Amino acid sequence: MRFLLDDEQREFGRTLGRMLAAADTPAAARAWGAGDSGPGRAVWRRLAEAGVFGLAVPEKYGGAGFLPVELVVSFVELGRYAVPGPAVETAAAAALLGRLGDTGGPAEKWLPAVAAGDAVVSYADPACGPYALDATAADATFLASGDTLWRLDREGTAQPSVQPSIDPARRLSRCEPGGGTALASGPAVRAAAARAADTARLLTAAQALGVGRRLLDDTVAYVKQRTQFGVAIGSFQAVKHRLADVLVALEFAEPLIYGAAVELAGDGEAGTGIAMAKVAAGEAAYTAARTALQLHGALGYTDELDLSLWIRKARALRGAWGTPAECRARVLRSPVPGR
Amino acid sequence: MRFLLDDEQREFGRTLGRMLAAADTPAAARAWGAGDSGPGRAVWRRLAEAGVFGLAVPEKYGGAGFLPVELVVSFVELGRYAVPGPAVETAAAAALLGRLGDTGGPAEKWLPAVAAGDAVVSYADPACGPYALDATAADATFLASGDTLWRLDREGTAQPSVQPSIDPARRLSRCEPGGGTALASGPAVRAAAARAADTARLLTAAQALGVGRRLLDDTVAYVKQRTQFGVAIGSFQAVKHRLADVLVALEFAEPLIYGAAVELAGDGEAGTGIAMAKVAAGEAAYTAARTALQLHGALGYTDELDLSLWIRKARALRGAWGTPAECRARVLRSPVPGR
Amino acid sequence: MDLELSPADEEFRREARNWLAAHVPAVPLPSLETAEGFAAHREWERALHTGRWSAVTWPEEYGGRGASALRQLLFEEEYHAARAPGRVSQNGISLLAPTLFAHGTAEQLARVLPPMASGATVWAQAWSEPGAGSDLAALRSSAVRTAGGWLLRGHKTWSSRAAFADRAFGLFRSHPGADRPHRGLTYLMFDLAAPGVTVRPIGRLDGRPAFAELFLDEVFVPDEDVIGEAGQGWRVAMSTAGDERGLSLRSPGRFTAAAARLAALWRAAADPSDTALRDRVADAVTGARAYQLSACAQVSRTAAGGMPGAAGGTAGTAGGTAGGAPGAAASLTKVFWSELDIALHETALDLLGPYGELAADAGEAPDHGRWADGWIFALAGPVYAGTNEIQRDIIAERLLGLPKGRR
Amino acid sequence: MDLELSPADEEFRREARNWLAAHVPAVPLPSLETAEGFAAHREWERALHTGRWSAVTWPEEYGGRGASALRQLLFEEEYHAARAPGRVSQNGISLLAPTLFAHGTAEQLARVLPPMASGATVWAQAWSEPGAGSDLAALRSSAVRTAGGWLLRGHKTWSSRAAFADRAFGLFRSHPGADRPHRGLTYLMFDLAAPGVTVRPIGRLDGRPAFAELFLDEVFVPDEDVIGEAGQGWRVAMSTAGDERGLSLRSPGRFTAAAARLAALWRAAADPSDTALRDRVADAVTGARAYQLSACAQVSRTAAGGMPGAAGGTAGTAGGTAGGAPGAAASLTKVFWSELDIALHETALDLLGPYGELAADAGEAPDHGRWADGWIFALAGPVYAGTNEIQRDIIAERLLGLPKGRR
Repeated sequence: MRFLLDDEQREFGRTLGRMLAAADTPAAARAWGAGDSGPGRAVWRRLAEAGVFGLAVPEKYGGAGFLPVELVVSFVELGRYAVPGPAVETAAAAALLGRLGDTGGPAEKWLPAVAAGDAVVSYADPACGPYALDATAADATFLASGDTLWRLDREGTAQPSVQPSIDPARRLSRCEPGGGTALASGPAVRAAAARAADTARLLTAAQALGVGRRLLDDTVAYVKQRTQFGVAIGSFQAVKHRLADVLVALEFAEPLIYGAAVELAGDGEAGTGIAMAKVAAGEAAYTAARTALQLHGALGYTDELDLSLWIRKARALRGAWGTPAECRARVLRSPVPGR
Repeated sequence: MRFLLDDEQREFGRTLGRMLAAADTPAAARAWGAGDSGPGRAVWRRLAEAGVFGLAVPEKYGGAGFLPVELVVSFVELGRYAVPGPAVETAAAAALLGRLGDTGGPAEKWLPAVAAGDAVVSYADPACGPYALDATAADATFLASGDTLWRLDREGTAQPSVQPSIDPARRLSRCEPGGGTALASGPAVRAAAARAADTARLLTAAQALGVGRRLLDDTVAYVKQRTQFGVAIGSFQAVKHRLADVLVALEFAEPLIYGAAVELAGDGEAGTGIAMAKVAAGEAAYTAARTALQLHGALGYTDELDLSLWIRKARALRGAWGTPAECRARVLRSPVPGR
Repeated sequence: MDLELSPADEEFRREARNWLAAHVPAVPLPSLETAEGFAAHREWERALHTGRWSAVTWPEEYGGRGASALRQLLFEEEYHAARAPGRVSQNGISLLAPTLFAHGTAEQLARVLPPMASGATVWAQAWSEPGAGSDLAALRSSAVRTAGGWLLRGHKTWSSRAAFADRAFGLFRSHPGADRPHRGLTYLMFDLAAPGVTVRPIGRLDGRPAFAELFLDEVFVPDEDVIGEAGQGWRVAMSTAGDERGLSLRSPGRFTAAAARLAALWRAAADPSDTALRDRVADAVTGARAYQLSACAQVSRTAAGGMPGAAGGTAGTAGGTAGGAPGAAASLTKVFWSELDIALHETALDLLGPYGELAADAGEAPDHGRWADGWIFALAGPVYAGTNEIQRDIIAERLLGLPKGRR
Repeated sequence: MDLELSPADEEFRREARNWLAAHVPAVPLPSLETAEGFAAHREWERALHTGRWSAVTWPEEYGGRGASALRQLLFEEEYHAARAPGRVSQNGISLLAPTLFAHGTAEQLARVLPPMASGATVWAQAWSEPGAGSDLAALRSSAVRTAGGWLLRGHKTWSSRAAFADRAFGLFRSHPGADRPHRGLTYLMFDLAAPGVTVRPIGRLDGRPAFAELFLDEVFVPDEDVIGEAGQGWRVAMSTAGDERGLSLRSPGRFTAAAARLAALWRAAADPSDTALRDRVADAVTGARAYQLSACAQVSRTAAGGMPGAAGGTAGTAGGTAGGAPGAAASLTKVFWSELDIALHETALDLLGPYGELAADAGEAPDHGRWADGWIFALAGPVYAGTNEIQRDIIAERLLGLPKGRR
C-alpha cells in the first residue's frame, strides 16, 4: 500500500496550476458565460497539450490510457482555476468510447481528437439529469440511454433552448435520446455508460475540491488584510473557526476522492467510493462557498469580484452528476465493509 | 388577539419558580433516581398545593378546568428545576379522564386525588412508546390502546423490569394493554386518548424549554467566572456565539409552545402546532445541553455537578412523547396554511 | 392569551385580501434590479398608494391608514400570500420613515412622506463605505459646513436600490474633531441626481445591479435635509437600527407564504417517503410559524404598553431573557430569519433536483425562477444590516451579559 | 498510488483476525469504569500481551512486534471489528510510551514498558488541574527538590483511569521562578499508591468513575522517574501532544467498525425509505472511510520518509494545505473524529427510537448497551485532549496562518 501521489504526479499538478494561473481563466470563464468560447478553447488546447484529456483516452487512440488518479490531479486544478467548458463530460465521453473501443467507429473518430484537444465533447445521461452541459459550444454531444449510444443533432441542443445555470459559465441544453444518430447499441454500451457516469461523478468531485480549495485560499488571504474595528478580521475567533471547519471538510474529502480514483483505476466496484467522494467534496465546496461569501461580506455577494465564479460553481457542482441525496443512497446500496 | 401572558399567569410562574428554587429539587431528583421517591413526593404535594395538577382537572372534580396555557407556564418551571416524577403523564391522564368524565368511575375516583396531589399517576400509550414513566413509583398507571382504557396491575409494571433511562431520574417500565383492568371502552376513549397524547407532547415541550433555559442560564453564569488564558472564557467569541445560538433557538421555540397551548385550549385541531412546538423545543434543549457540556469542559461531563441532571434530561425529553422525526411527519400531515 | 382576531381586524384582513386579489399582477413583474423592472415596480407602488396600502401604519395625512402593528402583520401576510411584487420603496418606508417619525420635523414629514408613499420618490440607503461595513464608526465620507447647508464628499458603497433610485439617506462625518469615532456624524438626505453625484451600479451575485457605489464630489445638501441635530447622526441612526434587523425588514408574512409554497412543492414534486427532504420542509414550516407567533407576541406587548420597538422578542410571552433589551432583541430576530430564509430556499433547490441549478432567468426555471431568485436574495441575509457575526456578539453581550471581548 | 496490501501485510492482518476470533470474549466485559470491570480488562491486557498484540509497534524487547504504522492500523481495524474490549492501558501505550521513546532513558524504557505491555502496571494521566484545563501553562501543582528526587504537592483532576490505575504521569511546576509560565515544568511519573496520594473517583455523565481527582501531599518521586530534563517538561510533553489528538488516540478502525454496525442496524431496524436516517447513516459510513483513507495517507507519508508523526493530514496525497505543520495537522484529525463519533452515536440512538433513551445498564438496552455507552463516551470527545475550540484556533493560526487573536 502506498496511498500517496508520487513526485511526478505532484509535479504534474503543480505544472498545470502554474499554467492555468498564467492563463487568466476568470476572463475565459466570463467570456464563456457570455457565449464567447474563444478564450476557453485556448485554455482547453493548452490543457490538451499538457496531456490532460489524453488521461481519459486509451493509448491506441493517442492517449495515455485511462488514468483516474492523474485525472483527479488535473480536475482539482480545473476547479481551482474555474476553467470553463464540458471538461468532465469530455472525459466521461472518452471513458465511454474508450471502453467500447472499435475500428472505424466513434472511438476512432473522436478519441484522437479529444486527446489532442481538438474536440470539445459534451455528454449526457438522462438517468443523471435532463441537461447536457455546454452542448452548444461543443463539437459533439453524446448521450447514453439504456443500451444505446446517441450522437445528438445540433437541433436537439440548439441555442434558443440554452438554460443558464446559477453558474453562468455553465450553459445547459435539454436533450433526450432519439434526437440524433444511434452510434452503438447493446449491453457493452450500458456497461461503458456506467463507467462514464462514475468517471463524471468522480471528476466533478475533484473539480469541487479544487473549487473549495480556491475559495478557502482566497478567503484566508482576504481576512488577513481586511480590517474592521481596528484589526484584521482574520483575528476574530468566529472567523477563524469557520475557516478551520472548511479546512477540515476539504482535508477529509480529499482522501475519499483519491481512494475512489484508485478503485476506479482497478477492476473492482468503484461506485460506492465515488458516491462518498462526491457527497463529501460537494458539501465541503458548498460550505467553503457559504463561508467565503459570508466572510467577504457584501463584496462576496458581487458578481464583479472573481470570487463569485467559484461561489456559483460550488452550488452547481453540488448537484451535477449526482445530488447529495442520490450519492448517499448509493453509499448504502452495497453492504458496508468492516464486519 | 393578545398573545401575551397576563400579570396573573406571569406571577404564577414566578411563584412556582421561587417555591421550587427553595425545595432542593436536584436532591429530590437524585433520590428519585435512586429509588427513594420521598423528597420528590414532597415537592409534588407542594406543586399540587400551588394548583399545578388542578390545571388539568375539570372543576367538578376539584380542579380549575383544563388550562393548557397555565399548564405550560408550570411545566416550564418543572423543567427549569428538574422536578422528578411522571408529572407530564399525570397531567395527560387527567386530561383523558376529564374528557371522558363519569360518575362513580375512574374520573371520579382519580381526578380529585390528582388535583390534590395525593395521586401520582403514570400513563402510557403504546402508539407513543413501549414504556411507562415511573410506573413503579406511581399510585396508578393507565394505558390507552385503541378504544380501551386500562389500569395496569402492579405486576405489569413491577420493580424487576425497571429500565433506567439516560436520565437516571426517569425510570421506565415496559407495559402492554391487557396487563390489568379495562376501565372504559368506546370511541370516546380514542378521542380522549388523542387529547391526552397531545397534552403529554405539549407539556414535554414545555418541560424541555425549561430545561434549555436552565442549561443556558447556568452556562452563562459559569463562563462569566471561569478563566483560562487569563480571561473569562465568556469573552471568547466562539463561546459567545454558541450561547447566542442557544438563546435564538429557545426564544423561537417558546412562542410555538404557547401558540400550541392556545390552540389546545380552543376547540380546533392542535396537533400540528404541538408537533412544531415539540420538535423546536426538543432540539433547542438538546443544543443547550451539548453547549452546556462543551463550555463547562470536563466539569460538564461529570455526574456530580448538578448540571448533569439537565444535560441528561434534555436528551431523554427529545424523544419522549414524539421523536423529532415523528413530530416533523406530523407537521406536514395537515395542509400548511398560507395559501 | 389568545390568537383570535377581532371582527374589525378580520374585516381589515379581508379588505386587504380582496384588494390584492383584484390588483396583483398575474405574472411576476420584470426583475426589480433592471431599469424596466424598476419602473414597473414604481408603478405598482403607485397602485398600492391609490388603494392606501403602501404604508398602512402611517397616519392618514401622509397616505397611511393609521393601522396597528397587528394590522401591518396581517397586511403583509396577505401581501406575500398573494405573491405581490417586491417593494421597491422598502428602504424608505422601513428605514427612513421610522427615523423621520422619531427625529424629523413636521416640515420634513410633510415634504418627504407623501411622495415616498406614492412611489414618486424612491429612496436608497447610503451607509457603508469601502472601509466601513460592519464597523460604521469608521465612516470617512464627510459633510462640510457651507452657507445654508453642507457639502458632501466621499465614497459610499453597497447602496441598495441606488442604481435606479431618486434620493438617498446616510451618515456623514461632519465634525472630524469629535472625541470618539461614533460622534461627529450627521444624518442627511440627498438627491442622487444632484450635481457631483456619480452612481456606479454593482451587480449582485447573479449579475443584477441590486446596489451601487456612490461617488460624491461637493454635493450640496440644504439644512432642511438634515435629520435631527447635526453631529448627532449616530444616535439618530441607532434609535431605529432595530428596524433594519427586525420585523420591518423581513416580515413574517414573507416566510409563512414561502413555507406554504415549499410544502406545496414538496407535496407536488417529491417522493413523500423522502423523509430527508420532508424533515427540512417541516423545519421551514415550523420556523416560519415560530417567527409569525413571535411577531404576534411582539405586537401584543407593544399594544399592552410594553417596550415600543421591541423587535423579535418572544420574551413577552413568558418573561424570558430578552425582555430587557429591545434593540438587541432585534438581533435575535435577524439571525433567525436570515438563517431560515437560506435553509428554506436551499431546501427548495434540492427539491427541484436538476432544475435547482437553473438561474432565475432560465426559461425552464420552475415558478418563473422565483426559487432561484429567492435563494440569491436569501444569501445576502446573514451579511447585511449588520453581519450575523455582529448580531451574535450583540446577543451575547447585551442579552446574555457576557463580557465584551476584543471580538 | 495504490491501496493494496502486500502479501506479508495481508498475512499479518489474517493472523490478527484469527487470534482475535479465538480470544475475544463473546459477551462484553463488565464496564471498565468499575472495579470488577477494571480487573477484567487488566486480565484482557495480559491475554493480549501473551499473544504479543498489546503494543504491536514496539520493539520486540519490550513486548511488541516492531510492526509498521500500517500494521498498527490493520490490527486496530481487526480489533474493533472483532468487538474486542476497550484498552485499559491506552493512556500508557498511546501517551506515555511515545514520550518515553522520544525522551526516556534506556533504563526507563526497560523498567516501564514491559509491565505496561502486560497490563501489570496500568497508567493514568495527570495533566489537568482545577484552574488549568485547556490552559496547561497555568499549572500550579509543584515538584520541590529534595534529596534524590522531588516532592509533589498539589491537586490534579480529570485524571482518566486513576480511580483504579497503578501509576500516573504528568507535569509539575519545578522551577517557579521561570520567566514564562510554560517554562519551569517537569514531566514526572509517580505511584498512585505512594504515601501522600489521595485518589477521589469522579463519576462521568452516567455516574461511572471514569476519572478521579488526585490530592498530592509531599509525594516522593525519585530522580529516575523524571522524563527528560527537569524544567523542560513542557517541551517533552508537547513533542508528543499530537499523539493525544491524532490517530493513536482514536484509531480509524474504531469508526469503520462502528459505522458498519450502524449501517447493519439501519438495515435491520429502520424503514429503508426513511431517507433522513439513511442520509445520516451514509454520512457516518463516509466519514469513517475518509478517516481510514486519511490514515492510509499518513502512514504512507511516514513510510516514504515524510514528516514523522504528521498526524491526520490527508495533505500528503496531493500536497494540500496541511503539509507543513505536522503537530497542528493532528488538530484537524481530532476535530474530525470527535464530531464523527458524536454524529454516529446520535444517529444510532435516533435509529433505536424509544430504546435510544435506555441507559447502558438497562436490561433491554440494545446491543448490551454499547450504543448508549458509546454515546456517553463520544460526548467527551470535543472536550478532552484540548477542546475543539482550541483545536480550531490551532488550525486557523498554524495551518491557515491567521493572526493570533486574544481568543
